[in-house]
Amino acid sequence: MENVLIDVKNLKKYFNTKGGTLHAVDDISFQVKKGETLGLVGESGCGKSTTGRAILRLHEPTSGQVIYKGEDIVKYNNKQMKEMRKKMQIVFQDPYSSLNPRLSVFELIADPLYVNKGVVPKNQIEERVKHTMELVGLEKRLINSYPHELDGGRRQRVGIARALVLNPEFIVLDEPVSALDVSIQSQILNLLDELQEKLGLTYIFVAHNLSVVKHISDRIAVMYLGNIVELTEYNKIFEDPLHPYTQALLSAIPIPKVGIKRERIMLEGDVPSPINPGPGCVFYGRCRNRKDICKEVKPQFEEKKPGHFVACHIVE
Amino acid sequence: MAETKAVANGKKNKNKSNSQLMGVWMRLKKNRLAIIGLVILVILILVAIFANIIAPYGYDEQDLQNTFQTPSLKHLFGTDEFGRDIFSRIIYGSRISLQVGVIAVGIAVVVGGFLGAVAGYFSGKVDNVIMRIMDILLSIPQMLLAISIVAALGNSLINLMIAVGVSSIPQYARIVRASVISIKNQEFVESAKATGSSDLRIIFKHVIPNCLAPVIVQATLGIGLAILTAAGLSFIGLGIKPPTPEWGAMLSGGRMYIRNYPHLTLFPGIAIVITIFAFNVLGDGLRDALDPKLKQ
Amino acid sequence: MGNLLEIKNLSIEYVTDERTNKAVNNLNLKIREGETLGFVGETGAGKTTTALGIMRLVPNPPGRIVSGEIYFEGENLLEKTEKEMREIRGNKISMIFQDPMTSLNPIMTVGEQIEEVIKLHEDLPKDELRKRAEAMLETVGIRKERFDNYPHEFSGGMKQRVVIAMGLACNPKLIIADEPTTALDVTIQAQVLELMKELKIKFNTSMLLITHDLGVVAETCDYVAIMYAGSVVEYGNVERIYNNPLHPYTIGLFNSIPSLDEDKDKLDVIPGSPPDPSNLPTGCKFHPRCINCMEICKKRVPEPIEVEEGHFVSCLLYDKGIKEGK
Amino acid sequence: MIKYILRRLLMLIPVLLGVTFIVFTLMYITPGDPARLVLGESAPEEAVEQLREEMGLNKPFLIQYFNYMKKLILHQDLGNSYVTRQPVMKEIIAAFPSTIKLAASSVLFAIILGIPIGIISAVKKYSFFDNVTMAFALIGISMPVFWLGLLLILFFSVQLKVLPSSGYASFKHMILPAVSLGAQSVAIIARMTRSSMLEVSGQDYIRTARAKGQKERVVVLKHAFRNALIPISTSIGLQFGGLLGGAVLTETIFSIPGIGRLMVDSIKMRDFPMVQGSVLVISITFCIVNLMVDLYYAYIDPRVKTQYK
Amino acid sequence: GGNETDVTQKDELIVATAYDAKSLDPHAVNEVAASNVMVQIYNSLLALDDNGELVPSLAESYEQVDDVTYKFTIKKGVKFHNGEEMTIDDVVFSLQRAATSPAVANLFGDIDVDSFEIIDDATFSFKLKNPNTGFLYNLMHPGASVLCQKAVEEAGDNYAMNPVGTGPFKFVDWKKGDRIELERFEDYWGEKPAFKKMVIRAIPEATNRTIELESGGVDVAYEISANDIERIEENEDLQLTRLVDNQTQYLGFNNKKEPFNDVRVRQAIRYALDIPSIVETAWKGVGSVAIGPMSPNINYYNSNIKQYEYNVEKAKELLAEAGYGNGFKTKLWTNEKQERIDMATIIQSQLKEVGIEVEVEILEWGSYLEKLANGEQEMFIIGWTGQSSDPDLALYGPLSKETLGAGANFSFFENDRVNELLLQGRRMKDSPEREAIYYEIQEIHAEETPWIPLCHGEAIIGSQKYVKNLKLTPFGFHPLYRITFGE
Ligand SMILES: Nc1ncnc2c1ncn2[C@@H]1O[C@H](COP(=O)(O)OP(=O)(O)OP(=O)(O)O)[C@@H](O)[C@H]1O
Ligand SMILES: Nc1ncnc2c1ncn2[C@@H]1O[C@H](COP(=O)(O)OP(=O)(O)OP(=O)(O)O)[C@@H](O)[C@H]1O
Ligand SMILES: [Mg+2]
Ligand SMILES: [Mg+2]
Ligand code: NI
Repeated sequence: MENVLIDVKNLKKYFNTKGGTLHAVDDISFQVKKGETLGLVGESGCGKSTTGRAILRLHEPTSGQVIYKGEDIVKYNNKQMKEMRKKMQIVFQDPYSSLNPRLSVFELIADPLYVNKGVVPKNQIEERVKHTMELVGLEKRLINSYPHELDGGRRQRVGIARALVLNPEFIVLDEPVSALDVSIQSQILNLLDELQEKLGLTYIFVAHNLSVVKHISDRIAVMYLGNIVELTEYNKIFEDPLHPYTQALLSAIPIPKVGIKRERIMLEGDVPSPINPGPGCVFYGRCRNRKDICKEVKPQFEEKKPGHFVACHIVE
Repeated sequence: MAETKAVANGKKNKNKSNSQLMGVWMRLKKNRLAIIGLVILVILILVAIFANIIAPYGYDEQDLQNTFQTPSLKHLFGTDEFGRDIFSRIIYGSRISLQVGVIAVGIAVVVGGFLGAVAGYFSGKVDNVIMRIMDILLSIPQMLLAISIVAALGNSLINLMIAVGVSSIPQYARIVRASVISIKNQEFVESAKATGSSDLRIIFKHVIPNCLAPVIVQATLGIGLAILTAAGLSFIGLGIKPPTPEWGAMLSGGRMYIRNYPHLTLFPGIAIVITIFAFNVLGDGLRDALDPKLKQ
Repeated sequence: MGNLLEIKNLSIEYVTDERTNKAVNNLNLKIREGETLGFVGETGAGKTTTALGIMRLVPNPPGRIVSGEIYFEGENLLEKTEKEMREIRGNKISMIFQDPMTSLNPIMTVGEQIEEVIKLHEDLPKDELRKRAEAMLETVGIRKERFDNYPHEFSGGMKQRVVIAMGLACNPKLIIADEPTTALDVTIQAQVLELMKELKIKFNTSMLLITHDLGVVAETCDYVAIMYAGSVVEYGNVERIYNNPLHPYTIGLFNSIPSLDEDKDKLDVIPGSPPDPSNLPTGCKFHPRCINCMEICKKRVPEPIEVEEGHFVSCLLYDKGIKEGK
Repeated sequence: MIKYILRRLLMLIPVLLGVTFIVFTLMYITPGDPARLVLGESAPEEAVEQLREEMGLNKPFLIQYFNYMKKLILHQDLGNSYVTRQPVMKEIIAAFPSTIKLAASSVLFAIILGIPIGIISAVKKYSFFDNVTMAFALIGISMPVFWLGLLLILFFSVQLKVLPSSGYASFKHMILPAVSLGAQSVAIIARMTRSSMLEVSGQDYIRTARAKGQKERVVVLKHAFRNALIPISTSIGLQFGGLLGGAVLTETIFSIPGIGRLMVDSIKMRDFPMVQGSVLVISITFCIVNLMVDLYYAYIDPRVKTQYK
Repeated sequence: GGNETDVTQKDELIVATAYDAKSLDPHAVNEVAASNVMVQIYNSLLALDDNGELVPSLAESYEQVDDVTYKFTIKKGVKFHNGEEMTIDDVVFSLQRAATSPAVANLFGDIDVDSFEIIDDATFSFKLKNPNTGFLYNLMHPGASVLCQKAVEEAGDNYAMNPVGTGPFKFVDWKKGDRIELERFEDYWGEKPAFKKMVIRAIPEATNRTIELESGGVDVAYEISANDIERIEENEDLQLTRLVDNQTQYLGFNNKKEPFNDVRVRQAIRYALDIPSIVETAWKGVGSVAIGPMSPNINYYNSNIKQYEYNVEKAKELLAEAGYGNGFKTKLWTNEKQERIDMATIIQSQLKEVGIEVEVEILEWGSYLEKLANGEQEMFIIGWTGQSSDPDLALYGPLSKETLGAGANFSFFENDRVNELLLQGRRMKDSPEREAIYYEIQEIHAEETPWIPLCHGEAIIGSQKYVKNLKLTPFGFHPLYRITFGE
């Protein structure tokens, strides 16, 4: 594929916990093209945040490669990585705990500029910060407020502003709009869209709100228990979901209209454990269509239809 | 309208850089106790500067005929074993004692704090090496260190402060490290890393400000301890030379007379208490003022 | 059905050096027994603050309940002693906090923290306690093996589920859920909402559900209150509000929802920016952003008007007197 | 975890090597001739020279150090005291227990008093109680051990005649020394506890605990206090260590033959082997106390534990 | 107070001293605290009687054969604490051991180890390397104690903690740093002590020793602090025993350095000091003002020498004569002993009157000694103790050419005449000529003022009123075994 910005190959991230080794991200591979948005959805706890962090090397990957513009950044040393971080940013899932409680909104947003000197001349930093605040809809009066004084939505916007202020090439957005009311959510989504158009930004966008994901993404990856189970263009997922988990997921979307009742696929069976998962398909225990082979053999993540990758034995 | 906005902006520009300090100051100002502490401290400093004007007698003016006088109008705090005016000696003593306390603690806080922060932040090997060095330093008897410092660097007030400071470095290192260990796992540290902040910057900008509280407590109390330690050391021949007055030394020197003439020790003791009090309430206030959560 | 909770003229403000944030202003609200009230509104509208006000947990300083009454089972919570409140918290009213990450004690295992709630309200032997807590974990979709994990070992959504488990553990009369499902994927969200519905049926539990997800509201709630700048601007049952939104803010809100069915390049937004709580506009607080703003809106504070049965809206557009006067 | 502990214990070796070397160097550069000090100023120079020869003090520095370490490592022999000619080990073994007893009881005293005071002051911030205890804490800090010790003796031994003024034989004997040595620690621990408690009490999880309907006492002790323990336990560890080395004055006042006095006397007499020996023992104790504190961090805070790998 | 028990029944004596002994091997150390215990455990060949005259102790008789040869006959039937009978071999062994051990070399280093001759089972003789008149006095020092050879050899390294002597008390237990317990030796050859048990405790803090005495915790307390003297005197249950000792505290000059190489400067300083008030203030009534270089206890003490009254004018004149009319700056060293610091502080203040700017520096004892030996000092304060009643030990050290620096002549005083006199005095038998020699030395000292004597020390010992027969010696160790109890 041409124009690939990030090529993640066989990425794994394991944690050591009391119970044993936890396979948070278990051998995933995907590519993100320049200027596109890859939506990342999946069950809570399936490893989305971990994937995002591992790509930015905030968690050192257990193994695998993250090839950014042809270079494996997993092998970068600190200095190279520092250069790299100007170009890659992340909006954290939890806006509150990711903001230093002792810094004011201004300092929080300006911090990346002070860190990466030269991106913006010193005397323009304030200008830039204010501009960014305006972009994400943070009022000027909040410039000296501290995170604990803000409501959930504004905290989240501070997080977004901080990621945007450096004009990065690539941003991991980990549920960036979950705490926003729909109006502001729309505002932010519009902003992200605009920036992408204007500057050619690339996003990995993690969210649970599927209508949001659909709106913003070019392609969508569905994760389940540390694995990517399906990946394709945004509308194909909705029109023609192949993986049983995706199907269940889509059926659970709440519709903001009263009176409409949809057939919901309830997931049966046990939530599987990420600690020492079995040899077979990760979704085996809860799959409606499971066969014996699913228990023993892990399905390949394959292109079942053009541009439509699925990991499932059942799908032809 | 665009113009007025620009003007407003310009104004803010100027205030901006100071606004944080101003904010801290505003909050500090609201804390009555802290202001009392600050006032006392300012007075102490003024007393130290103008000691020669304030003190009714010279600090070394002996009057062997009038030793051990109890407090009277002539000698507000009485006289000591050489008939020297204790009040004047306390006034002059503020010079030395404040210096000793502040500088010794300063050395320890700066060096210890930094090492502790680095150790706690990096953990692993760095931590192990730094903290083991701290263990070594902690094990070296202060007295031996002091004697050696004098032997190596000569006998002076500065060296006394170095001796006291150096031997309390490990304390601050351990305290800061402990806080850092529990803070560095928080997500905002990770988020700073994500912006490409260097480790040093993370330590100084994000980690240390969040673990100041125990350091402030230890340091404000440490000033008093340093004064007393210095006094102890001056008796093994380090630093302060007689007849230079120093509160700690006055306190220890008077101990032999404690049963007969308690005022010899009482007044320097009170002076030390007041000084530590001032530093403590100011420290408490400062800590509260620095914590935006307690913003009132 | 009687009113389980009734809030009258509640005002809460945060006082800081520089300003006073009027987070909640003369808010009126009621929840009947067994009813789920959706509480929707702009970020910063004061939803969390209202919830904390009910729990009497507004951080003080800087927060302060200025005036108002909160009747719960007929008694004013604001007049209760701290001890009486303790009896009520967790037992009769439980709250699911918005920030799961910081709401969990970092040095206790999640299991312990769930156990603690149960223990406080029921006298159970130790192993029974653990079983109950484990069951609670499983009902929110977390395997019981992870009982002994610490919060930092959980993903955002898992932490949120732990907080939910804690809130639901004791069959309270009223659950205040502050954006409980933001970090959950839709399947788990459905599961959790299902669980809440069950509780409602089984124990006649009422719920105050704060959320931004209008889909969730549609599926779960009986009534909806739309909040703007510290007060409720529209209130009514779900069908009425969804089918016939009246307040300009509500209308704007519904227009902003991204739709699954159509592809839009640009999403609609409500123009203007949210009001500054320390310097609220006079009159109708929404007037600076309102497309139908009238002169009088800038001066007069609108009272709730019952336009249909049980459908209240605070907007002068629906004040017959004014319309006719004009 | 076990691995971590073992590694830390292994680290004792370089630490002790470092300590011995530094102490050796310091002793070496410090003026003062052990032989002369042992024999006194009246001894003829020949005798001093003879003794110097016997002690091996004429050898070059590194050789002296090497010989010392060789004996220490190969034979676990700390050498003989220059002054008493007795094996250092023996003297230290005699002195150590009373010091440990003293340090432990004063730390215990400090904990028992300091932590509750700190907690109450934090809960009742800026109250009368808070201010009064702060005043006492400050007085406690400003009172040197010898001062407080003498006051206590004068009051309890002379005036009331309820407690003995010297010795270390029984629990009763330890009360006054422990109190006077522990007074400063009480102050430090109380202030540290107060501050950490305040820091923690603003956290959201405390709010969560309250929202559960938890009793205030439990909120404070279980949720807040345990989270505040890291700085507090650091402080306690430091106090314990400090009390070991800083017990000289107390040991002197209360006539307790401890390692502090032994060490200071030996430094004064330039009794190198004895200084080395007592520093080594104190150092080992320090390291172990610090290790225990570090392990304790892991015990109270699971996030710290993951770092100990 | 309030000791209700019948004191005549009392059979335990508890003594509080300031320091613990360092060793109970008489040849391992030479210090007062150890000596004080050793005199209870050991006997030497000779002893001093109450008048300070030498009398035989373990010796039956003795004679000085010639300038350097001494002959001793020992007592028979004397038992060691371990039951062994004392033999001539034990005595010779002990003296030879003393002669070769550096700790007591200043006392016995002159003995020629190879010269011992055992004449019969009770008589032996030995020679000194140089004639030394004061030598016999050294034989009463605990360093000359007679040890049981077998016990020493059996105990090896542990002997210091397991002493075996012939003295009135035998060693029972030693808690280092705390207390030494002794028990009456029932087979003692001499007069039996009146009590059964003796406990010697180390209580370093002076105030605490007094407190223990007041509360009845101890019977005798050494080194009473000046501040407590009045308190004890006023207490009707307690008494004080005082004795001026052989120590002289002095203000030394470095006679080699400008301006102290000028005798006029030294004298000027002596005139400028009000020594009685210095001593009174610093020592608060303890000890006595010194007018000469040695203590009045010592033989041939000359009280008829040049006196320097306090005279600032004269001091200024002398300084002007010496060319220091405008004074000068100098340093005064002392170690950390409080009284010395106090004296230094006052001296500093008084010398200011004559224009001498003095900077007081306190040095830690070890460094102090080394720096003094190196001759880095200008002015300094130190003390010197004559370890016997013979003037040789009191004067030779601080005045002889042989002992410059390291050997106790910290003033670096070199005077040929004095040196000659010292050597003569050392060799000469007691006689009027010897007296003349020491008188002259003291006169020259007064004139030359190589150092200014300030004061003599004093042993101040507090005890319960019922403690009788407490005899003090000027050497700091006291025969406690002679104490009796009575109303
Ligand atoms: N501690 C505080 N100090 C000052 N202002 C505060 C504080 N907490 C909240 N506020 C302010 O009070 C207002 C209401 O906040 P609240 O958290 O109740 O909003 P919310 O409706 O819950 O918003 P969201 O949906 O974004 O969580 C906001 O403007 C916020 O900035
Ligand atoms: N520091 C850690 N230590 C141990 N386990 C961890 C750690 N961080 C995450 N995990 C585990 O890794 C798995 C994946 O977590 P991750 O945060 O990536 O999930 P997520 O997909 O982002 O979920 P959510 O949507 O709920 O945020 C979870 O099971 C989680 O418990
Ligand atoms: Mg996540
Ligand atoms: Mg909220
Ligand atoms: Ni304009």
